[in-house]
Amino acid sequence: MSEGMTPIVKNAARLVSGFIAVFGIYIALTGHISPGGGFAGGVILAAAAVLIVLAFGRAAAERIFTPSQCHLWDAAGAGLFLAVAVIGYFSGGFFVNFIGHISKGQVGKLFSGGTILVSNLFILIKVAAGLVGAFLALSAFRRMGADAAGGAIEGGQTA
Amino acid sequence: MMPFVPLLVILPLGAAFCVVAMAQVNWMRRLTAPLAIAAVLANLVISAMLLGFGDIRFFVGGWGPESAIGIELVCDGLSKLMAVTINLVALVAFVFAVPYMRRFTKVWLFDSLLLLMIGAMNGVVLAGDLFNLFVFLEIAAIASYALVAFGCEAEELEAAFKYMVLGTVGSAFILLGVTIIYSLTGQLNMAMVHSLLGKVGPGGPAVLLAAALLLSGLALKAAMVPFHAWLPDAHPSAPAPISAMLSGVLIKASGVYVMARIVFNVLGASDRLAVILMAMGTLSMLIGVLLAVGQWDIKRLLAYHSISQMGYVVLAIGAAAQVASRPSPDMALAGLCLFGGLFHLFNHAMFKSLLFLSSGSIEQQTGTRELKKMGGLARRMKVTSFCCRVGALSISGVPPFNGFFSKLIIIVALVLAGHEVLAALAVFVALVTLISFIKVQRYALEGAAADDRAANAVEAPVLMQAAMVVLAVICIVSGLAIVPLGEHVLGPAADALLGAGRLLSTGGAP
Amino acid sequence: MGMEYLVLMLLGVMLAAVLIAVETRDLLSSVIAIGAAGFALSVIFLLLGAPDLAITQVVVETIALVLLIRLIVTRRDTTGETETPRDALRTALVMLAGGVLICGVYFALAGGPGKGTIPPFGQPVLGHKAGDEVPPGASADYLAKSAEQTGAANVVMAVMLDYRAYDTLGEATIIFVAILGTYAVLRRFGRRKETKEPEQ
Amino acid sequence: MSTGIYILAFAVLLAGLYAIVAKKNIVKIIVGLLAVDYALNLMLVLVGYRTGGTPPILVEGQTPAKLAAAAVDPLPQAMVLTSIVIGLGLTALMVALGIRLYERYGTFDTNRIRRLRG
Repeated sequence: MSEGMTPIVKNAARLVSGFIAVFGIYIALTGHISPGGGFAGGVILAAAAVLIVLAFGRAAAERIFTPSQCHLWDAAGAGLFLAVAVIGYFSGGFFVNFIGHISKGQVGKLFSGGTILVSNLFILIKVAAGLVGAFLALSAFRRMGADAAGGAIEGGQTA
Repeated sequence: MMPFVPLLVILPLGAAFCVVAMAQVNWMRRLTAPLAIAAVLANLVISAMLLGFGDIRFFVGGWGPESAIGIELVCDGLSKLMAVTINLVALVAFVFAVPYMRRFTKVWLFDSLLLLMIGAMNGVVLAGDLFNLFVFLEIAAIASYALVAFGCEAEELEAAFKYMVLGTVGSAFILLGVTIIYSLTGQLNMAMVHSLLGKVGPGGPAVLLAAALLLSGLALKAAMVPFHAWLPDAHPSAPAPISAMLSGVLIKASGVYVMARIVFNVLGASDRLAVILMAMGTLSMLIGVLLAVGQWDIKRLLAYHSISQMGYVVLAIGAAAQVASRPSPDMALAGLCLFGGLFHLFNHAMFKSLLFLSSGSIEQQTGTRELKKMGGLARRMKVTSFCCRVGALSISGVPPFNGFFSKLIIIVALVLAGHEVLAALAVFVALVTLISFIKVQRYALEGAAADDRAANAVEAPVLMQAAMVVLAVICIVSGLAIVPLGEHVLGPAADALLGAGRLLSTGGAP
Repeated sequence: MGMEYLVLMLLGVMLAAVLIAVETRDLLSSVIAIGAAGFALSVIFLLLGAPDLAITQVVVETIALVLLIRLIVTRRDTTGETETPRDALRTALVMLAGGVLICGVYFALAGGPGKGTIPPFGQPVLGHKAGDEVPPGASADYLAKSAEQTGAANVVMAVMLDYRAYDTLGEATIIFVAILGTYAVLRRFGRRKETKEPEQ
Repeated sequence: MSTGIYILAFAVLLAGLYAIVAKKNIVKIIVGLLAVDYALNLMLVLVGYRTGGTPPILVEGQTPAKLAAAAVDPLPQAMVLTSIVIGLGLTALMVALGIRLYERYGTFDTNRIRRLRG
């Protein structure tokens, strides 16, 4: 099986995935003033990466993001979010909005809501990296699981 | 002391994130297990220190206490008892796992998942908010599904799938129950919900539906008898330290503990709920032990005994609820029932973890879980056999081990509460348990070795021995130290449920 | 009022899609049908004033569909469904339990006001006055004070990441746990080779 | 009318439960769990809805007091966001288990994947 799909799909994916990724980041960063949030943004960002995995194949995609990097960013995002909670101790208690205590910003503008913006950013990193890593792991197992069926698959029927 | 309460959750979670990050760097991969053990040790120290303080309410994010708009953490007597139990067993299991898990691949995944499970269970016992409780229940549950499948063999995957399906259904029922309670009260804080439910009609159909959903969901998590199908598959399939964690603390922290909290502190003890609890407890006690007697797989046998022993605890809690909901309640008697139940809960955590760890040690050295293929291990694995015997004597309720005292208190309390038949059944179950464990001794430890593998078995590594010895010592000591233990740990725990602590039942009322 | 009928209709579509997903023999159709139900759900969220949920539901549904199609696309299940008498008994028991549940739900809904029933659709506790028996609860505070207290215009995010940020820590941990679990389950070998088959 | 909406949501829940217990195919069981998840999320949003409610987002020129009088309940929405995430995590883990089980047994049929006796 050659890696990935046809050139048309590859080109389209190359074009579209960038826009999808930017949209995901936008959704996460404006979570506190409009619908969306870090989680939805992270899933969208992961969807852009999943598109690349599907179109170019796993080996090509792993040249851009390896599973190990995904683990690292996954853990880093979660750890940073926890760090935001712990830093709150210095401002009065666990999970206190320590930025909001200094300046809340103007309601409805990007720089408002204190730690909410920061937390959304970290959740974006965490969710996107985690899902991409999980998808890479699932992709790696695809052929092997199918082989056990003993020829139950038709060649070229893979997506 | 107050700011330390959330550390019980933060430390394991933070350590779990660090473990994953460290494992991506070659030279740091070796440090994951020490980091994990250090985090759990710190947790144990903090939870032991908390025992010396009074009840604590902690408001996350500083939203409180005048209004209930934030999440509240509650650290009362029962939470402290559970936290100490969880962290103690977790520490021992982690130390045991260091040599035991060497034959598995990617142990850092195991370390991280187990840390997350421990952190989540601490979160469950500290939660003072229904939805927060649910979230932490889910973390603990998902971590345990993955850990059951950790060996990646066919049977383990299958058991994990079955466990996962039933566990998810249980969680769905719990969430639905929480939804209905929220629709009635507009609150999630347990203390507020308790006081508001009194106003909307505690006997109304909506509250009953919510109670039924919550209790059946929690019974699924605690593997009470009509809902027990997953436990005898899931618990034996996991690696031994995880079996010890699942049987030793997870079914308690996410099943029985939450059940007691919901019945006493959220819904309020009533006769109907008490009868349901007592029926479930009695059935589990009887059917669990009867199914256990016929087993020849040592871990499966232990798993069935977990169902049976948790039956004792739920029966005692149900009896306490029944006594407390009488027109003129005898609070001292209800307290005695709870005392026995909670003491048995603590003891079961100790001896069942001990038994699972020693079965894991036997399995690793002989390569089998079949009782008939063992034999004569008492001579070749002296420490393991000694620990296994201590555990067996404790679970069978032989004096002076801890299991004897807790069963005795439960039986006495049942007689005093007027349930002579149930007390007789409890005695009968204790006898059958003893018979079942005599079988284990006879086939595994005594007699001649069944095959070469058993004949050539050698003692387990030192760390595994140390872990088992610690639990064995606790089994002996806690039986003898029942008076100080009752005064400082179990008494406050029972008070927390019966409202003498007055933290969850009225403390947060508007 | 018109919107309620729209919600009812979409719910009907959702139920039909779920039933098709459950009953169809072809696994790919089943997965696509459940995807349709998920997208119908996200439209319902939008109609019920929950745009955050609508966005999240759409993107999660997409990823979940990709995962599910990954699961079935190279794996043919050539076996038909095998039914045993024990299964039929289980099915009957579930139907019975479902009937009991539906009865319970009906009584929980339709007992009339002031009888401890679930409040009717469209009249949540949030709408109560401060002096009512059950006060409006925490949500009224969130709506009135979130701009002043947290500075966020989106109250759902203010609840998620400020008032109840601890839950969100749990949520982030859940996705972390699930993904770690996926890695753990997908390891080629769980145990090392040399001790797997000892002395043989 | 209003009861009808709740009853339909419960019907979705029951259809999912039926699939979980009665169906013998791993994919069908996962589909059933997804359906249960949908029904639960929907229930939560339903109990927080008020007739004619607006999204709980402050738009320009609106005072918080006005929002408090008009918006739907934000708390169940925050809960549902968490619940959706839980659903995604469970789906990912289930798919991984399904892949491994298929690799071991070559089938999705749980009657053939039954070595253990409960």
